[in-house]
Amino acid sequence: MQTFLQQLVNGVVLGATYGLVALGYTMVYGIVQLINFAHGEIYMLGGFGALFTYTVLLPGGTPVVLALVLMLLGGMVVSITAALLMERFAYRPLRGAPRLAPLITALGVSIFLQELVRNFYPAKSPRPFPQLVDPSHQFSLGASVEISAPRLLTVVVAVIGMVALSTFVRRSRTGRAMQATAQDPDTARLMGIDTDRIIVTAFVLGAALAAVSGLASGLQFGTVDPRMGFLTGVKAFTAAVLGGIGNISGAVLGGFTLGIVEVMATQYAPDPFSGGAWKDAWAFVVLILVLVFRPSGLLGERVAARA
Amino acid sequence: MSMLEVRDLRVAYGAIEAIKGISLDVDEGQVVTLIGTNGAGKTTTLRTVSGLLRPVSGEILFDGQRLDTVKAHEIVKQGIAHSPEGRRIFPLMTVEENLELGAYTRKGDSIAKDVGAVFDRFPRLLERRAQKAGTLSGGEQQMLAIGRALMSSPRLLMLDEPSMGLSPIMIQLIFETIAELKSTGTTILLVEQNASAALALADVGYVLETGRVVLSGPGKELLKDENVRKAYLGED
Amino acid sequence: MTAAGSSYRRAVGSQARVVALAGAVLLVVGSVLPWARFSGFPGKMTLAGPGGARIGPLLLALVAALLLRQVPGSARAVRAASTFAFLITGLTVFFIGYSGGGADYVNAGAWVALAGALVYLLGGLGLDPSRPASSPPRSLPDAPWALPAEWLLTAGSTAVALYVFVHGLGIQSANVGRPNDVVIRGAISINALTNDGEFLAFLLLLIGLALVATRLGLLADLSAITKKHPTVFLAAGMIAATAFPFTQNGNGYALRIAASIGVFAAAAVGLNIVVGLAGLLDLGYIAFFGVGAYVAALVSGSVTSTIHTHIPFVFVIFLGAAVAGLFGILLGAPTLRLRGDYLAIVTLGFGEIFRITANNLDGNSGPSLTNGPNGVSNIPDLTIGSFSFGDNHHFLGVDLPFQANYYWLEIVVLVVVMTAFLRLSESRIGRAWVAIREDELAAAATGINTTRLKLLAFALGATLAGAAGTVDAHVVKVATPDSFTFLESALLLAAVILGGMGTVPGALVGATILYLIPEKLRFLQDLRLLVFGVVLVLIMRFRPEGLIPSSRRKREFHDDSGGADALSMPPGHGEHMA
Amino acid sequence: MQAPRLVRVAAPLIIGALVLSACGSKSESGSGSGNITLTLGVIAPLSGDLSAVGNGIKNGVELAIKQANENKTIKGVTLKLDAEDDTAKAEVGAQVAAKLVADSSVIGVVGPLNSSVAKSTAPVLSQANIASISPSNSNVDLTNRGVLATGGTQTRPYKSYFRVCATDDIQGPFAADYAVKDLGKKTIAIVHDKKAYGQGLAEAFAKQAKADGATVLPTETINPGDKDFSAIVTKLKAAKPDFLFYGGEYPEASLLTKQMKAGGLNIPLMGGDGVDAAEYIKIAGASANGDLATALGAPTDSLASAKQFLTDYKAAAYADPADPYGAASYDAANAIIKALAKAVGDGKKSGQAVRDEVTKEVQDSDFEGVTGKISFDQFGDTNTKILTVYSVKDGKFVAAKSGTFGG
Repeated sequence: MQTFLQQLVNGVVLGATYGLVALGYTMVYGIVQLINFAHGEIYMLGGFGALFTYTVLLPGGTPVVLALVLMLLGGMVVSITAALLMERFAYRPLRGAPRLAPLITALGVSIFLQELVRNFYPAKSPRPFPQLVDPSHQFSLGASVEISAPRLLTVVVAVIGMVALSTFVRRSRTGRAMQATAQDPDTARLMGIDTDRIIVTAFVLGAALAAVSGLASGLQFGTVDPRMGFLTGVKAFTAAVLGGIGNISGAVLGGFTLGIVEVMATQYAPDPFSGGAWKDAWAFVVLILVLVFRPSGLLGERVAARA
Repeated sequence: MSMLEVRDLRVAYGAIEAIKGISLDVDEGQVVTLIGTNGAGKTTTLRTVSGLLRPVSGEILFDGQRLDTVKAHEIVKQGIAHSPEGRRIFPLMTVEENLELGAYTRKGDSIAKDVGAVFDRFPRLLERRAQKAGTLSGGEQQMLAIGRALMSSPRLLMLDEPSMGLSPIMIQLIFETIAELKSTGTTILLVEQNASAALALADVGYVLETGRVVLSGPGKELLKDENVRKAYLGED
Repeated sequence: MTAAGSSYRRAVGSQARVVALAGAVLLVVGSVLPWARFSGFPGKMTLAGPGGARIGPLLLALVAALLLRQVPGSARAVRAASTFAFLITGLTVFFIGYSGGGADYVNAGAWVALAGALVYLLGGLGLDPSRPASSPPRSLPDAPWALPAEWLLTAGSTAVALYVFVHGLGIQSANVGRPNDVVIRGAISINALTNDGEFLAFLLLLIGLALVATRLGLLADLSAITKKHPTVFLAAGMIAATAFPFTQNGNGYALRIAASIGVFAAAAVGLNIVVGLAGLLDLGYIAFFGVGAYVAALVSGSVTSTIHTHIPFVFVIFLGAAVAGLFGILLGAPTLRLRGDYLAIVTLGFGEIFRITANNLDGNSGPSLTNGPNGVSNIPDLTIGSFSFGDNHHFLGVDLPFQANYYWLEIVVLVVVMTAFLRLSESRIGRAWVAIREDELAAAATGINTTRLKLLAFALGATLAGAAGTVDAHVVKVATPDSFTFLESALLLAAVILGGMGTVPGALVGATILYLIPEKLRFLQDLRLLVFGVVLVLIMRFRPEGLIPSSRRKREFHDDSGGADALSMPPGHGEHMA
Repeated sequence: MQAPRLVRVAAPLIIGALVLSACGSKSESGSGSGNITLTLGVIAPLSGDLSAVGNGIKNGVELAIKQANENKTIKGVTLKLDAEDDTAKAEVGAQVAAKLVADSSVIGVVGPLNSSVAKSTAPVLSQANIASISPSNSNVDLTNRGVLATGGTQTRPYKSYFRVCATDDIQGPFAADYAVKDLGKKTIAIVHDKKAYGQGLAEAFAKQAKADGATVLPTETINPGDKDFSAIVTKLKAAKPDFLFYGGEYPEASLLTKQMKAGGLNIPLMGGDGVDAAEYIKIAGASANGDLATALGAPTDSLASAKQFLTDYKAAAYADPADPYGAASYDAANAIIKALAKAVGDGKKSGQAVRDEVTKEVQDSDFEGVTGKISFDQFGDTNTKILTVYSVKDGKFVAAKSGTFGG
């Protein structure tokens, strides 16, 4: 039981990262129906932006909390800039192009960004990330179930990010406009909504959350590397689809589900199909099963097919 | 000077020209209706006026200012509201949220008052204010679409097929609403397939066929026109 | 940019033609003078006379002659020609200087040519670029010699394509003879740089000439003519493809590349059935290819195979195809009712499950079948009857290394897959697929059994991939899980989309380009993937519909309102987005 | 009037260019002194994730070539390098191997880095009888050593394939002996990354550890590229091991040791030469203290030649580090260079004859390299089986024990 609870905690921590990154996928998809495969790289850039801020810009001896805040800002600046450039120069010219063209563009952007960081940061091997939050500091959750400080931080910032985004989309004027654009872009324009700006907003918000996640991941693992975005990106996209792509709560739910499935598969899947080597397979099996029975994902709206 | 002037407008979808040179005028306070069969270019005309489509040539003037180069979302701010064909309410948002989006371009606390005004006009919407708009009946959705268009306090209200697919009782209610709006001095550009009702209400009517204006004149006169009666009112 | 361009054009005005012609003349003069002061560059660059990279500027300068008579599109053609002439000249001069170790090593001819190219460019940019009214493709006059002439043109264009391919592939083995500092900077770099410089020049020339031809409408004319004679075209293509190994004079590397392109293209054509015809986005297609490869590897008689069997290869092809097809049905049956992007992630997931499973079935973390990460290695050379594919041959006075055997086998596989695609796309089934792709509801309403047809597309695509995989296993000699990653699937999809969806030439061109770009970018070393990413983005930016879009699609949907079909992005906010 | 101005600008340009072309041309530099140029190939990943390691291999070979040319080691021959990028893929490896075969000046190849790539390059190179020496392939299948474990007779699959590194079935057991016999560990957890190298090493370790009497827990696996190993740590913790052997490379190993220690499982991690990297300590920080790694050869700082190599490497100012295979590549290149010198001394100057002769002479190699003695057995494996265990002390790998397996 103790092991189970500890694994549950592990799954929640893992899922928090997936969920945060998945939000970026789901927002952009909801509005322009684009699978932005390069979003994982935005997350990676957030991590590197934070690292750059710490190692290059911050003077030694900056108080930890201040350093963290500035690193987050640095990461966000890098992520958001990249997302804006990507939207403006890679995706926007392709509106109205055949549906799959942007998919290949996304692939190209993804390769480009990975290689850019790898060659010019330079980071041919993983870069150590400052351990500002002590990983050996453990919080006990009772019954010898523990969570280390950076992992707790990951979950906390993820939840804050998710709640903030959800509130923003539900309550704010721009958030309403995002919903409207997602549901019917032409009519949204008739309401006076500048849909181009809304698309940009979706990219920016996604990038900001990805940067949060990138920083959290750097703190949690103590490294960042140019490839970290690819795997996380695929997983986060999977999480978004699992939850019902285009749906914000769905992305969060999908992220946690995926994280917990992976962890539980590592511990409890029947031998010999257990362990790390099989966990991703289990994650995809769960995805396929969910989609077979709920073709629009866990929380996906069943939108009536319209011609 | 007319409030809205359309001069020799041509619009194409790819290689297909949907509007082949239309000119029309809407004066302040008038109700102007466009009638015609499917594919005549009525909806295309409205979509071009509100900036969703770009003309190949020709111009659109609103208060004498060029409109055809202005972006769609800017046009609303100039005072034109468009209730699109098929209602196109936002199905996953509540009735109230839909109405608030109608006032997206406006700021200030008069919005709440105007929401109240729409509820006064359509009490059915008040009952369903917290309900998802996608769950409303067709007639209720149409009320919502008109109410939403009114929320931008437009100087020109464009209604595209407001009676389409509705029950006779609903149709009557919708036309009553339009008549009421007319009586308060709202300028309306109305596209309708229900030609008799539309012409009966309209100050001016234009008959469109395959992208051209084939006939125009005061609504009452068109209503009497033999060709119109044959073609659009189903009389022999 | 545009504003600057038009003000520049106003400034140059009517003098543009004169300037361009003067520049072209100077460029012609320059391109036949010596360019380099040290030997070793291909084309005898130290001597007078055209040769090597000098050919490009020369040919492109001659395009200026179009200005003497007003041919439709000539202004745009000359603009393109002058731009590329300048690029090639500049690039070549740079490479000569760089490999020589300074501007001293660049001979006067190169400077003349560079100046000429600059003037040519200045004139070219001053020409009025307005697009001429499009006209239908011209054809030959109705005369008795027209038919043979058309045949000749058809066959000739294939021969030219083969020549271009052979030449492009062949630019690699020149030796630059400046022995003094071979080692210092350059053991690696001189050779690589001159060759890659030449290849880039060649590539730029190709693009330049293609642009010139397009702007003059020549390409459209030619494709109209070749379409009139599909049999001649096909026969010429077959002969060219078969003849290819004889042009290589024993170079196994070129054949190896060509064979790999062949197998990649075969897989791309197969994927094109699924994506291009039926409109099902498949992100895990490589898995079916992998199934074929593993089947072949396991029954190849390899000592590392866990099944110690050897089945003759003629049967293995069908076995691999059948097993892959079965997997296609297994995956497709439960998932094909999913909407487009949901299907995409499911196929991605399936691809990953396949890879993970192949990585684990080694008796440690799963039943013993695939040897896990070690893969099935030591796959023996193919033998059919007494003919071993591993032997070198000598035929008609030409060395044919063993790679030629595999090359021909790949060509056979490719032809089979292409034939399957063409037959299917012209059949009732093919039309039904297109109908489903464009509007599934409408297709269902006309009585098409969409589920069954989609499943058929999926299974057929898988079958063809499986067949291609069986051959590939013998070519690569090892089947490992690493060869079947998501990136491979994505690259296949990129080949289909880059080339143009729903067409065979599209998939061929896409596969060739995607294979050759990284191969020819080798000199960039660590920057090669970076440039590859940029190239992907740029191609999509300028040809979002692919390099060779389906004309049938255009024909069938000529009245389409601009992208409201199932595979289109919402056109800047299209009609329906729920 | 703007237009004539342009003509005025263009005219001097044209005239100037013509004048320039009229000037006499510089005399062409004379070519060659009768030297022939032969090529030593390298196959390694020069782009992608492993490019730093691949470039280390390339640089090691380049250094050897440079020294051979400067010292005129081979009479009448200038050596040059042709480094080909295999992108760490078998498919591409076979292609570049064919490319090198097609170049008749290529007389030997160093590489590839990955065993999986070697499985597709070795057949191609062996067919042309070009000697290829890998600095790093440790998979047993390449020389068919796998059959030894099952009591079979070893036969050589690739006639011109050699390697200067110890195979998994030597490195793993050596590590196991150290863990069980020297350190006295009783309950050992095994984790690997499910790649050919990691799994091969871990399996060989586990087998020997069991034979030495330790309790070996069921093997756990992780995925290359993963970062969150908390699930594995939680799972292992329940079984209370006192030692962990990791088969794989440092990026994952460093995270694993860190998460393990943060998660309260305070036991040493031991790895193979894939973990023996300065980066491991950099990333793992204090968590790395007490961790262990094995590597091929005697400790680098104990050999004068090794020190010289590192000095030369540093002097050449390469962008990528010599670690982990630069030195072994340098040795491999020198084996080929020495063989070529003998072949040329016998009067063989070109074509297949040189390739055949070089392969024969490589087989007979016998010299002291910077990683130890270089000589090969009849299957192409190195005869040198000296290995060293390093342990992390104060942020550095320090040699703990050297020896050969079984000795």
